[in-house]
Amino acid sequence: MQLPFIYEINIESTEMTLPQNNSLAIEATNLNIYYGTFRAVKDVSLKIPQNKVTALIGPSGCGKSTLIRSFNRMNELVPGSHLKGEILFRGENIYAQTVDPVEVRRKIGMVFQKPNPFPKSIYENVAWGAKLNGFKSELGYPNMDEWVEQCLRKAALWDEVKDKLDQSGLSLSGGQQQRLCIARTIAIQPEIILMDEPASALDPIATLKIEELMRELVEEYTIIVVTHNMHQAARVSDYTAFLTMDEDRSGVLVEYGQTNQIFTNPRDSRTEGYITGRYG
Amino acid sequence: MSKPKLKPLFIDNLKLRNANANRWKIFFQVSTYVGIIFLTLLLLNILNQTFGYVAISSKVDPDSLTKEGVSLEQLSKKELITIIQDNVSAGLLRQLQREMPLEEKSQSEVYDIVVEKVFESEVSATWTLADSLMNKVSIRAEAAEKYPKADLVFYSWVKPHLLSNPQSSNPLNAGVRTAIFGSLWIVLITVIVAFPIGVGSAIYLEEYASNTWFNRIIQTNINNLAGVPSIIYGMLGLAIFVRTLEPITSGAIFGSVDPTTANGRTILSAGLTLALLVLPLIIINAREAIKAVPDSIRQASYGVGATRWQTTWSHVIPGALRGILTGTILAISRAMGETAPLVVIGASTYIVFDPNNIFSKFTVLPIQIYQWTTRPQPEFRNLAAGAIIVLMLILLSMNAIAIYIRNKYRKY
Amino acid sequence: MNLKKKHRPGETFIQAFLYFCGIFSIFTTIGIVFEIGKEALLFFGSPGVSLWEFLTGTTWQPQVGEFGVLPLVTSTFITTFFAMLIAIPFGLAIAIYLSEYATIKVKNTIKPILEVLAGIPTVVYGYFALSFMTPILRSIFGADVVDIYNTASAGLVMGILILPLITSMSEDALSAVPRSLREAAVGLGATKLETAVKVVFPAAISGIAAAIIVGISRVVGETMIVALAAGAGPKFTFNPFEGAETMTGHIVRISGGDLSYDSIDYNSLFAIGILLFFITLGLNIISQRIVSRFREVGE
Amino acid sequence: MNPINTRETFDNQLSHLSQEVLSLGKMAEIAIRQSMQALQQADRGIARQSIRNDLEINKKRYALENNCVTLIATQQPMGRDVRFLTAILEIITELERIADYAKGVSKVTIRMSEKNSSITIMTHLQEMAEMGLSMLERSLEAFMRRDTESARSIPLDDDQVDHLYNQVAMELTNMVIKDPGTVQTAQYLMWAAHNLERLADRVTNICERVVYVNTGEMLEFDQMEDE
Repeated sequence: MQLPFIYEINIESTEMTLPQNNSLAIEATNLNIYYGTFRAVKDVSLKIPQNKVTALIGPSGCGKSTLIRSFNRMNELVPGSHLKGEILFRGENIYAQTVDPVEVRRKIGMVFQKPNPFPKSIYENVAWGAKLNGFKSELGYPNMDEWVEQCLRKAALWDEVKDKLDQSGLSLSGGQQQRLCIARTIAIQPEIILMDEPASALDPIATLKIEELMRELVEEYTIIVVTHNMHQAARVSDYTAFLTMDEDRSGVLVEYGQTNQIFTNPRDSRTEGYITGRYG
Repeated sequence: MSKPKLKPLFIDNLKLRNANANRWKIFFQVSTYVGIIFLTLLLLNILNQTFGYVAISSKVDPDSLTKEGVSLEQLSKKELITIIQDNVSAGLLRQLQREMPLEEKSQSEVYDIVVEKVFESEVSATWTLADSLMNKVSIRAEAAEKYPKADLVFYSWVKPHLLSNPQSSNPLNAGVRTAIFGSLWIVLITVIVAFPIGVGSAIYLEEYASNTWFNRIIQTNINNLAGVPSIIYGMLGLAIFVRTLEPITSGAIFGSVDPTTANGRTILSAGLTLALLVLPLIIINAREAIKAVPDSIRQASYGVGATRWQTTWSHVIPGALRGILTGTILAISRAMGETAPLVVIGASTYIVFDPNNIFSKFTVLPIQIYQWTTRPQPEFRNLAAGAIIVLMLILLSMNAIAIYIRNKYRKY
Repeated sequence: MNLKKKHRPGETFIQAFLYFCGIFSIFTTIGIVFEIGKEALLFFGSPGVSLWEFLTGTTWQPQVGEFGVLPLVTSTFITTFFAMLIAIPFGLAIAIYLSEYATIKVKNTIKPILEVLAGIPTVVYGYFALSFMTPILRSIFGADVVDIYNTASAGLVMGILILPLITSMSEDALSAVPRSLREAAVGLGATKLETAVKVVFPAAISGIAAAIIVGISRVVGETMIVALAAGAGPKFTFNPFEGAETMTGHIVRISGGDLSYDSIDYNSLFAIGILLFFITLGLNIISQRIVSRFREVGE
Repeated sequence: MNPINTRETFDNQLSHLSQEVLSLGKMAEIAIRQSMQALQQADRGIARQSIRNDLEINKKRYALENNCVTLIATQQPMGRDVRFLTAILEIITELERIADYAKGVSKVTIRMSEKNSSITIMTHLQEMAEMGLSMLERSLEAFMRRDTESARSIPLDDDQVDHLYNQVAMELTNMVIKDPGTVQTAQYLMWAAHNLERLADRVTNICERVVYVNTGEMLEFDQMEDE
């Protein structure tokens, strides 16, 4: 009698593997971001893989929000901010002179810390950005109603709101509002979704719902998430980047790798200190 | 999911949208500059009217009276009096001496009498500053042709005389002294009445009043009063202070009746009317200031056993004083600029005597400006422009005081 | 230890004084309604005067007993219209520029300028209307078309007068729109214009509406500009280049002269006054309602 | 109305993990069967194969342990989930030890075949193996089904195994008394029997863990039986 090995050993390997160059969503090289004379982010180089959830974690003020906002040029809205270095998106530097920031933001969508639906109906919230960006319904393509439904379904909100699409987006609960904001973002068909602490204003259950949604969306989109809650990063992400402040309070990248490696076997003592709660 | 997933179609419309955005941005920006231009135009217009060439014709040529090239202004009082005595009729001289002996008047007053009574100088024509600067030659020609006897001088309508002289029917001599005194008297009464009541009301509403329907009505009422047109306050003042309370406001029951008037159109009426007018402003500003005092300070005070009034007096009022004073000064400058209610309660327009008590008749600076502006003679309009500059300087310095107070006092 | 209530006569006295101050403003309102209303009632009680005629008559000639308030109302309406023609587009454009486009430095320069503009007494504006705006209108449209005293000039200058008011109230409303809403729009690929006009502006619409209504109320009650520039004598006309007296202009002109009390002329002023009071009060109440509803939604 | 199971991903990871535990159990079970077959047939080839397979089992056990640690580190398991994950850490250790017993039996086969010892008494030994395997199968089933009742009842069968072990020992003693030359064979077989007896003890431990996962009770079946 031979021993039939019908059960395969398909447990993920724990070897540290960084994303390969051929499947990158965004690549930042030697990024320095300043607010006036203060350098908020210092010399960060980061390769973010496609169709994965990448989490940016670190203590408050480490520049993780600034970093994620630089990925779709939202940091430009802060007066006095400027940036050195490159951010490549599809091989093109999004900070090049010829690039239109509006177009960048359309391709790289963003979900914010506090749910911020427009004071319009649920339907309008989803349709607004799409309409703005030249959504056109033709034969073979969805019309707006279908598209709104599709986006709300993707955001796992359809069943909850399908009977009240004309009600205000503000009438929803916090967690629902945040999912509405996600639906609104995917309605403009971005390639990358940036999430800046998307669940920090939500209760634990709503938080878990958003995290679950991120796992589902990552099959179609690349997700980059900033979170001050490292447990959330651990639960939800494939890759984790840990940032901290150096002595002149600039944000620096300490360690970047697969999430399970970062959380079970960090290479850097600062990462270890942070994730075990023995920081500083 | 029942329906098949379809990918949407997006048309690239960015160029159009960006072009649109730029157009509107320019519109917004231009509008802002237009707003600033309005202000500039307003100020320039006033300056334009205040300075410029004036053709002055006199019955007696001033040059004939001056000796050895000494100009009239440089003459001593005594020499000027001699000129007057030599040149005016005996009746007029007596009249002048009756008002106040010439020797007791100041040099500039005597000078004015010389100009008015001896030369009988009159303004024949005026030109604007812009005209005077750009068309000097043609103005000279025009003046020489139309007013051959007149002197063409570059004239400033804002001059020391404007401040020191009382009202006069000759624009060259007319001044705003009585009007400024009138404004000061009235503002004094306004502050004495409105400040304690306004601050008291603010303290009541912020520190004492509970949220009952009655207190809510008081609050709504104050907000509404702040929006009532000033002319309505004038009518209220006319009906109550001038008519109903006439015995008091005319001073009749105090036996202090101004011989020139026997009605209630006095400084007291005007001051009380303006007090009602600025009361809501003082209350609203003071409430904001009191609100800004953090609650923790009140709690700390109560925590060491202070009563409500002790807390208010020792902590809340000092903390809010900055805002209260700033708000009050702004309210006063509003009162100084008000015209309509005082016209309605019947400010006298032609007064040459300074007001000397609260039962005097009065005029104020804005009314002077109003009256001069409505005169048909263009030179009075120039005079009004000069008075406007005086008024604006007073208001600006009050604002400067407000800013100084805002910066000086500590802030919570 | 004694925890019994103490008598504090000083406190009680002060409290009574503060309470008096608090209700003092009520006396003012009662005074306005009662005193002005009383005179107005005397007017309506006079022989040959009816409320209906007052509200619909097109001639105001107290000498011959014609008391139709419409000529005064229409000219008030025309001046208001011209004021809004200036104040709404420019006021809103400046407000949007300041809240959405301007850098902090520019904002800190322009706002004080607007405050200065707001602090100038209205009689100065009246002077400006008469000595600057009217000549300009006359040179544009011809001196034979535009009278020396005309409602258009007064209206346009009143527009400049309330420009700072509408701008600063609208700017407050626009600035109160949370930053997150702007970020949401920008994050969806909206241009600055689209963010400002399609997201921020609608979110602030009630505050802006309140600003406009307060502006209208201010213009309706404004006196000195119309008294100086709009002309004397009630005239039932819709031609903005003719002189016509507004409600406030009429009150200030008639009461400025020698007026004998208890005459029908005197009382008729109070009828106009009470009408003016209720119009502005109504506008103010509407604007306050809008603002308080706006606050509820905003929170 | 909950359209999203908020921890669906985690649940999937957990059920995947329990499948893997089951598969490790099957591997241990097969290892025991293989070693018994080798012993019965005195087949050194199968025995060697069985020893090599143990390496695979060890590897899988470490992979599973790593997986558990990662889930504990990244998913903040609470309540039942943390009991489940820590229990799995115990269970996979027990299963690995069970596979070690199979290795022990296989070694016996190899040693015996070197000595050319013939085997005379296999029936009770085989019965012990069957009994132990049945307990193992049922315990894994109880683990998968979260069946507390059967997890409580399975350890009772340990008595029968002990009883069979005593029987085997007696028989081997008799065998040695009859023929002192068989003493070495008896020693080997005694060793094999000991391994099979320990197997049942390990299964008992697994059942304890299953009860712990389901109820949070920590009990010691062995001691209860001893009293």
